[in-house]
Amino acid sequence: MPGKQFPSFAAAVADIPDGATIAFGGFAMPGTPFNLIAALAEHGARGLTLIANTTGGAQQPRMPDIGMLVERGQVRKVICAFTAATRASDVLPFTKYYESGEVEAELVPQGTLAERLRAAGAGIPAFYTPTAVGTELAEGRETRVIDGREYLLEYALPVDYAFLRARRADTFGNLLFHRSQRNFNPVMATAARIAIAEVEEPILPAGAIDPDAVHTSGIFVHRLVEIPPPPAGLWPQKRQERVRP
Amino acid sequence: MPGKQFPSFAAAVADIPDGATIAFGGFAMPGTPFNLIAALAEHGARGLTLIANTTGGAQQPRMPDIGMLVERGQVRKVICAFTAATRASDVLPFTKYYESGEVEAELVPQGTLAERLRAAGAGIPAFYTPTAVGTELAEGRETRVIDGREYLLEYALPVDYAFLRARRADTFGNLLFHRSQRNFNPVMATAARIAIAEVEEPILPAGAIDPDAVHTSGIFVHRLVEIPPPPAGLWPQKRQERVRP
Amino acid sequence: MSDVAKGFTRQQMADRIAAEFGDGWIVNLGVGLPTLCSNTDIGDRNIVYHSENGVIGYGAIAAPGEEDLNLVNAGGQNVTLRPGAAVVHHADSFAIIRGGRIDVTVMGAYEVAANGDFANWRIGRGKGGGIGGAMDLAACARRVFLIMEHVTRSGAPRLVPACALPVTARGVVKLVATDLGLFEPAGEGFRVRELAPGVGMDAVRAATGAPLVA
Amino acid sequence: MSDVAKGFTRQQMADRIAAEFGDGWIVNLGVGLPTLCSNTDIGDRNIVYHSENGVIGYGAIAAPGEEDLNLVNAGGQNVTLRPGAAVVHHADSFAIIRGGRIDVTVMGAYEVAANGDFANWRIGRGKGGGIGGAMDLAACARRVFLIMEHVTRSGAPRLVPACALPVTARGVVKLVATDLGLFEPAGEGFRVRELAPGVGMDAVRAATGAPLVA
Repeated sequence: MPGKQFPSFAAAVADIPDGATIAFGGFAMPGTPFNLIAALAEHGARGLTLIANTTGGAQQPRMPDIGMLVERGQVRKVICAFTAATRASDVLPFTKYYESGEVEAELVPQGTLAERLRAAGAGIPAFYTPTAVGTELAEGRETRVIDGREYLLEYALPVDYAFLRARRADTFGNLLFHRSQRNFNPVMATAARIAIAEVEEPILPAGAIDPDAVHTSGIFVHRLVEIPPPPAGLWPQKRQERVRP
Repeated sequence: MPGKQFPSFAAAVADIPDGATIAFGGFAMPGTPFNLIAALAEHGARGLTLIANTTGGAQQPRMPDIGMLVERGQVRKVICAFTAATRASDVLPFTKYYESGEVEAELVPQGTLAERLRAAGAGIPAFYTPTAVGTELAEGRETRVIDGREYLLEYALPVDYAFLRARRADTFGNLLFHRSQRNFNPVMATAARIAIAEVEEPILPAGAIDPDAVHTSGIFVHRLVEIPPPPAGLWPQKRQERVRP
Repeated sequence: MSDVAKGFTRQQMADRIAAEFGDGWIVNLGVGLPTLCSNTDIGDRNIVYHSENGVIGYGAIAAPGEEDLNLVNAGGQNVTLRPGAAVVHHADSFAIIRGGRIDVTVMGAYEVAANGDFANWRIGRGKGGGIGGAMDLAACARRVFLIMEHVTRSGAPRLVPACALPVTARGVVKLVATDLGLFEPAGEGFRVRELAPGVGMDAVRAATGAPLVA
Repeated sequence: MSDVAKGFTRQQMADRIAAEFGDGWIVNLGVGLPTLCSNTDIGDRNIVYHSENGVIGYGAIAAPGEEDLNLVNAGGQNVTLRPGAAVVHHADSFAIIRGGRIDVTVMGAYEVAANGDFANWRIGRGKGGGIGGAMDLAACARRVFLIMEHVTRSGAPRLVPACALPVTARGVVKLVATDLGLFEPAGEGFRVRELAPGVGMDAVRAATGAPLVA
């Protein structure tokens, strides 16, 4: 079994083929694999299906996001909880590509997105959820009444690659997340054939993390890249608060 | 909001009514709430439905287990992964009550049991699983073919009370488990209306446990009881290896 | 509409909603106006703020210079933690939501109907929208409270007889705080729980698209 | 059946199965004979032992006096941890199993059929049984290996044309180690991969309920 440490972000994403399905951790700044996204842009794979909470671009300063991969023409489809901004005055960079039909999108409630990824990792092919019943998203779809309440059938969402960002890792691939860095990262790791983590601190020897404290077991994590200090490495920035227009 | 610390195991189980459904953490010795089980025996509630990995009694020394509650006539039904021993030479104390029809049983594969409890806690009323397809347990039940594979429909398993055992807790009810103590405890906590934990170390002030390290959030935990040292409190014993007959 | 200036400020709307939280409640705060609730003084009530991204037990917005850039609320703002806090991953966070542990979710909205329907994920133009965790929260929290401006920027009512925009969930809204007061969807119309300081019933009636009921 | 004494010991059966584990495999060991595999010297292969109760990366049985009473394998025996170990809860442990991460599960069995069916949860008498994690593992692991005595105590074959006992899963068994050797279910019969030391083909044929095939 070869070691899991890769020398660069470019090396860690080098084998990603055109047409791959990739999930990206992150909710706002925390836990977003900025460096791997930038490497994928550089790599140039096309026809990708991308899964994340949002396509990005709503917050400033703008960091590498799915919208940038869309702008570079690398993306066929996105699956996410936001294809447009929630504020009427905002416009996401992604929106115009979607409106024009250049890129497909599947809009999924955030909890359903998390659960579909979890299901993929847990060998559950489908499940029922109360979310979105009675809305436009449920139109024409299979529902079922259980104990008097109506539920929507949802399917697992497996992915080829997951891009993660963690605070700490050991050589076995065990990951620790700091605070709300955790978000989608653990479930995306379990849903992926190959999970790649960018890691903020120097990789620890196996055994350095308390087995009771591990957030994501190394059995789910295949590649690790240490993030260099800025400016070579990308790190969360303090958000610039927008002035309400 | 009153405090969560209870002065005794008896006080922590005092309100449990006849007919309640109760889940018990534990896999072999670790994480089994021996003291709460003993208190429930003393309490005397009857007509109970009990959920656990096993009815107990296969290992020595014997500790308080579901089988003991069955022997005291308190139990209507058990839901578990073992209603009989796996070794032909062993007989579980529970088995004769089941064979005679005094107590009902629902035999559930261990992973399905864990997932049904998790589903109850996660607001998922039903899900599909490949487990038990083609076996006696699937006879007459609803299945569905998804992407060419056959799956069995399973329903959530909510419970009234969960009995847990943890290494450490804070006053908010956050729990930490040591090693394989964890087992069913976290999912049973989420499946329960009221979760009661027996705790091995003195209860810590809220804030003493790193938020990133918490195994079960206090939002799921309603009552805490500190376990006194032996002999007043019950603690895991070194298992006596049986000599193969 | 000259009364609007006398109504609740943004923070007052949040404070008014926060005053309704029961002791011991687990409260989910959505992006925008609702996040202001975590700055409200809640006195000696124990309130646990939950954020959809898996933070249980957060507190006020972090003071400048004291931000942890890896700790944010639903709106991406850096917050603080209160004693007893815990962090879980996204699937576990929404398990908490769908599992019925959230006593109330507070959200912003574009429209709310007298029957308790509400809309907050698509503004009408174009395809797609921004659902985030709103549909899970709306379908599964024990109560849905809204904080919203009473009218649109062009002056059209947001409290309406029936939603024109695609709904987020049906029949779930229990309480609405606007700059003009506090309202309850009541089937045929909205019940006025309270008027904001300096706001008269006529002004509310003029700004509301559905009847006001007793 | 006098050859049986010359066959594999219990630890040898486990060693023989462990020799088949590939480098980097995640291996689940069931209660009974399979747990002996974690004591086998695996040389420089990286093997991760998973136990259904949520332990990832355990090692040998703990030495007397060094047991952690809160750390057990599937059989309830106190084990040790290897560097890189992690603990998860039961639902996450079976998510690993159902999710297809287990390269091989090693189990005991009462019966195995030539078509790969096997039975290990009910011994035939009475109601109920002991399923444990066997059905999840059998349905979802990439491979199922069995370690079992070749015949019952009364001498009846356990390798049979079709299971008489209720099955745990159908068509999943890839390899069977018994005291007499190493066998593969091959549809019409069992292929003999290897004979145990001192065991002849005639003795195996006499002790096996299904044909032996090339």
